Amino acid sequence: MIGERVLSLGVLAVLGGVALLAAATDEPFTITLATRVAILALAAAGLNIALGLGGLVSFGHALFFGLGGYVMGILAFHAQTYTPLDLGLFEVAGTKSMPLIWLAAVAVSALVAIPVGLLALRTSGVYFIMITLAFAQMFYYFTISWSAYGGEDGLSIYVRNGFPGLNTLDPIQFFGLCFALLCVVLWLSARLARSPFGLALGAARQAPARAEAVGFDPMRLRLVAFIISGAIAGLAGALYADLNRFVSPAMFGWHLSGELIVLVILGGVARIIGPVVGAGLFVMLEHFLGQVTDFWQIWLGLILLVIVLYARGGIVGLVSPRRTGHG
Amino acid sequence: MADPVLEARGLSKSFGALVANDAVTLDLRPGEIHAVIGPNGAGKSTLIAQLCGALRPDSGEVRLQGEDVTGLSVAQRARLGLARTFQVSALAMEDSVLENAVLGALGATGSPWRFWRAALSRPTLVAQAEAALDRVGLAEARHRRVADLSHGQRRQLEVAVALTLGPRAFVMDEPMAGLGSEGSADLTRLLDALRHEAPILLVEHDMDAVFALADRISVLVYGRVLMTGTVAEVRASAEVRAAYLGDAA
Amino acid sequence: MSLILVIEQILNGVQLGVMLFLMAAGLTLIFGVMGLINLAHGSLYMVGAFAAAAVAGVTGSFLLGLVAALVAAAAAGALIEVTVIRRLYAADHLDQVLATFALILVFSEGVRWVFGSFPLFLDIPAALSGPVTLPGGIEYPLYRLVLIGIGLAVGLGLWWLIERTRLGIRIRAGENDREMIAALGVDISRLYTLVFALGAALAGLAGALVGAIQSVQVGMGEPVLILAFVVIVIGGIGSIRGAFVGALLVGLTETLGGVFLPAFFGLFTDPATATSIGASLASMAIYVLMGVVLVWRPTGLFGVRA
Amino acid sequence: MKKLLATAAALALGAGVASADVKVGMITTLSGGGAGLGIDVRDGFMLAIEQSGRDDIEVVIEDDQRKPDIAVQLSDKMIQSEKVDVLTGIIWSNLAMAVIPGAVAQGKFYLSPNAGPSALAGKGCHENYFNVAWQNDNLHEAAGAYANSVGYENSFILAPNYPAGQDALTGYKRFYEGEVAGEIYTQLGQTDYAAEIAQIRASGADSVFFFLPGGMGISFLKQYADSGVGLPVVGPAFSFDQGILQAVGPAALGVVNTSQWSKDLDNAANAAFVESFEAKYDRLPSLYASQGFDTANLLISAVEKADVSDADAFREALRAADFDSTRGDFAFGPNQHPVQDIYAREVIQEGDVFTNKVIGVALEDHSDAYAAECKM
Repeated sequence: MIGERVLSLGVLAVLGGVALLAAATDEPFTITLATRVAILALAAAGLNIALGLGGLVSFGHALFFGLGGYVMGILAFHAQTYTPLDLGLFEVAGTKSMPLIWLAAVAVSALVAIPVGLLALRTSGVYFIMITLAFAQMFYYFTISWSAYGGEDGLSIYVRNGFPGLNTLDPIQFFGLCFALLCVVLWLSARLARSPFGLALGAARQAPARAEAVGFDPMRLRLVAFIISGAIAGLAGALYADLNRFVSPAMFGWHLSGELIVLVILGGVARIIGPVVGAGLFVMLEHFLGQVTDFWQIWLGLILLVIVLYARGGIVGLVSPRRTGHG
Repeated sequence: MADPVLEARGLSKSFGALVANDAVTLDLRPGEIHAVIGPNGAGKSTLIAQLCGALRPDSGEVRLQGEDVTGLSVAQRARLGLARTFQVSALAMEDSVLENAVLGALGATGSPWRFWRAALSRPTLVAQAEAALDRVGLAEARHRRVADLSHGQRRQLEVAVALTLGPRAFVMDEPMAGLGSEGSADLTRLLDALRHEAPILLVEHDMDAVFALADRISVLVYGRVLMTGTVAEVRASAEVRAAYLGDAA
Repeated sequence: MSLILVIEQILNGVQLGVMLFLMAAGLTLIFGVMGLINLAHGSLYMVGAFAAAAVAGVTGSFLLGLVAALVAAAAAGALIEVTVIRRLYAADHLDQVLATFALILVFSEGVRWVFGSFPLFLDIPAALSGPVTLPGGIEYPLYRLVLIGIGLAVGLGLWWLIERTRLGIRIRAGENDREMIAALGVDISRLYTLVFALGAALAGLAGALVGAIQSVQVGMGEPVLILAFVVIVIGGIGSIRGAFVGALLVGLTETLGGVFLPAFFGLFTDPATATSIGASLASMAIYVLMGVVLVWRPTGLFGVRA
Repeated sequence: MKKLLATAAALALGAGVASADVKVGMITTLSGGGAGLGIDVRDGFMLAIEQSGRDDIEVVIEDDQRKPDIAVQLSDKMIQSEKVDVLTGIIWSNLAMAVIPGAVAQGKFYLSPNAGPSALAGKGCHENYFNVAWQNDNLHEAAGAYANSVGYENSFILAPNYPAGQDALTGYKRFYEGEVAGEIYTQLGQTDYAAEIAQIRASGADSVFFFLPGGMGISFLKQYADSGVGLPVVGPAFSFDQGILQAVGPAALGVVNTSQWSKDLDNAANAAFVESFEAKYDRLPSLYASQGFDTANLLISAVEKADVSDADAFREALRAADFDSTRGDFAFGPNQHPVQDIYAREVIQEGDVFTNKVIGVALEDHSDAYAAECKM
């Protein structure tokens, strides 16, 4: 039995430690893997706000992940081709600056999350699962045939975007950025979970009638959670695109939405550190099982089954069972 | 006579061919406990749902402190000062007792849009919540998970959350249901005192409690108000006896 | 665009819809009775197609292939029901999504492990191949007409099964009140296995029938799974009638959208752009349809009101 | 991610373990839907390495799962951790676009055994990028040329709505001189073509050109054959490849397709390749296997001439393309894409097996449309 705070700090320390150790021993690919973990964890942490705190099973969070990716891709594409981006009413220049790209990714994802959330939240249960999937699929098919930005081929960005004062081409520095953002978002979501908003959102999930009876509109609480959740996933998408220096419609794919859910459940639903544990385990499984057999996905599937059936609280739930709601 | 705090004026509601409420008119005046009784299926739940905003009436209106709130949602009515308890506990089961009570206190502030400081480290909210828990006798249990509480304790918590709202009026849906005799007695004492803070519309099956507490009683039968009167009047009514007590006796 | 072409395209839409109905019927039945959201339904479709291709390849008989598809898919369905699915009935949708997502991985790679990475061959039986001439001079493939017929027959059969048989009574009771039918002495877990296997067999049948005119390959179940979900969400989850109407709507939207949207844009722009934009919009059309239906009726056309 | 360390040294047992001089990273698709193509490229490639008997070429193989993001991460791994000199193996254009620009910018050589997106043939060409297969448009252009040669005057053309599909129709129209009866973009991954076939029937076309790779082509051909439309069909080799022909079956018989390779091409290198491939893997080689085989032989020819650490010399050695290609004559154009004959093949049945037979040359010494834009 380990306290959640200790566990969280420990897990983050391990992730950071692995990357630093890899940097010290000149194993850049291990840093890349750690960066992948950090970014996927960030996306899953976003999803965890909707799914864990809000009880909104979004099967379409790849929508926001992809949007973030495309915001990065489009802005950087226009910067690298020195062409302005025509937004209809006005033109903006592309940019290779990470902070600006992040801001744009968060803003665009949040803006798209508003109408998507308004429509999707009219439904619940399986309908919600499916309508969120449908929205992601719409963007998937749209980007596949959107030839201006590469269609299915996607967009390559030749040089990773920059961050003031850092050399982002250096794997460990880029990892540092992603890791720092992850820590900030985890810290924010821990605060969010305990905040009045988190309390109200939790009530709206567990007993919507209660939330209403004390004067809160559960729909609005869920919408705000969905928007925050989407914005974080969008930020993660922009980072993921920068990790790969590439975006493609695959970022909108339903497999990715499924994987994000897998990460959250693997780690433990509504647990702050859950997404990091889930992402770490997933990337390790993918990496090490793949070395053992061509048919590694069979084993991945079986391991997932065991976890769903026998470890309901995910890995974090095994190590640190929850005592009170926001303990 | 003071103006009524909560009023139902000619509320009618049908589900298909079933008429659940038929022109129900009653009011809740300051300082009183107004009990609504009636056999199962008399339309009590439908009435509560319409008063609180979960159901739109087919016709008629609901007034809260003289204002027409018929078109308002549950949440909007709650913010105007209508607090309710549920027949089947509606509580955040994974959260602690204190958190549930703080939720009510938060509701009283009117805004959940605070994202930063933890709810449990806001002294005013916690103080309000603890005071309410104290009054219902749950102070000791405040750090327990609701899921681990006994049925009776959950009933108490229902009332406590309503208390934290500091409302203008209470609507209580069978708060005594499933309580032992001791629990009922405790709650009866609490409600007795509470009526002076805000009047209570009490839907209850426990006749001992009703007769002990109610200033007035409305008898609902087949969706209609058979009569409204004092305890003595209701007890004396042959009509009520025939339609309701007679059946029960 | 001639009237005959329009009629032929409508026929194509109906045929696609009927095929989707076979998939969606099993999916919606399983959801209606057990409350389970089964992402692995597409895998059962794939199992059916592979079993049919393998058996037809060895025996040369399409009919035996169909039988094999039914048996293999039903057996695979019963197997996963007993080992995995029945532990999920009480779980929330989230766990169901994850567990059945995991099953997709196992099935897809498992089939690849057994059959290899190349597509298999499965052909239309000679008696059903080639076109026939319909009234009005429409040349239409006989096999597709047979598909429409089989789909309608299965639809009728399901209706009969559910409305008119003892098993149907139990299934309907299972949808409404689990405790009640358990109290009546019906072995609920056997009933569930049976319903799940029935749904799986429908998916396997669809896989085998469609496999004859499509590519029998690993992953073939995924696109059709998503379409089937769109169908049951539009129709209202749990409703067989809704699945039927939803399937026809989706089939017609998909087919007619692909044909008419490019033509529509051709009125405004040059042909190449029109084809491209039209095709893009056509690929999104069914999701737009689903969105519109859900905004209008949040529990689908024939769904139970929440 | 599948990892295979296949060192030729392991074959030359007892020769002592020489440290490999050239390290090759192969990123290809070994699991999921498109695994057949990657497996063929890998097997062809490894066959050539094995036959060379060289112990100084080490190949690291990883599975990209047909996912661009995985491919990029593998390329990072190959470059950063494995420190490979040469990358190869990618099957799909979208994965190629994700990996190649970054890899060559970091000074690695990339030899493409399959994908040839136009963006990398024209303005985006690079001195370290060599395409050993074809530029994506090539086979479509040849199909257009073939259509002219047999007198088609009104073609109906269709392809999926994605960049390679758009390139395909453009490529066909670049050489085809007749009328276009209709032009359709289908959905990527579409499985039912009834609507398109109805449009073909109604269009009054005299021929059909289609580019529908993988399972899409199988579905289309089966449905087309069953529809009784019966117009002649021409297409690139991708839907008539050895790996999938068996799944199409009789529906493909008689269809003409264009390819830079065929198993009956009459040259010594090809005969030896077909025989040894069949002997080793117990199946007929495919187009992709031949491309993998040629890619490895190109690499071997360069390793024989130059040290990979001398990038300029190694590049010159690659440019010379001094190896016996299974396609006969093979040379690189100025953009380091193939200049080669492209044949018209017809699908035939040999016993139980469906395969292709060369019926003529569609385009001779064909280069590509983008070479002029390449400033190297």
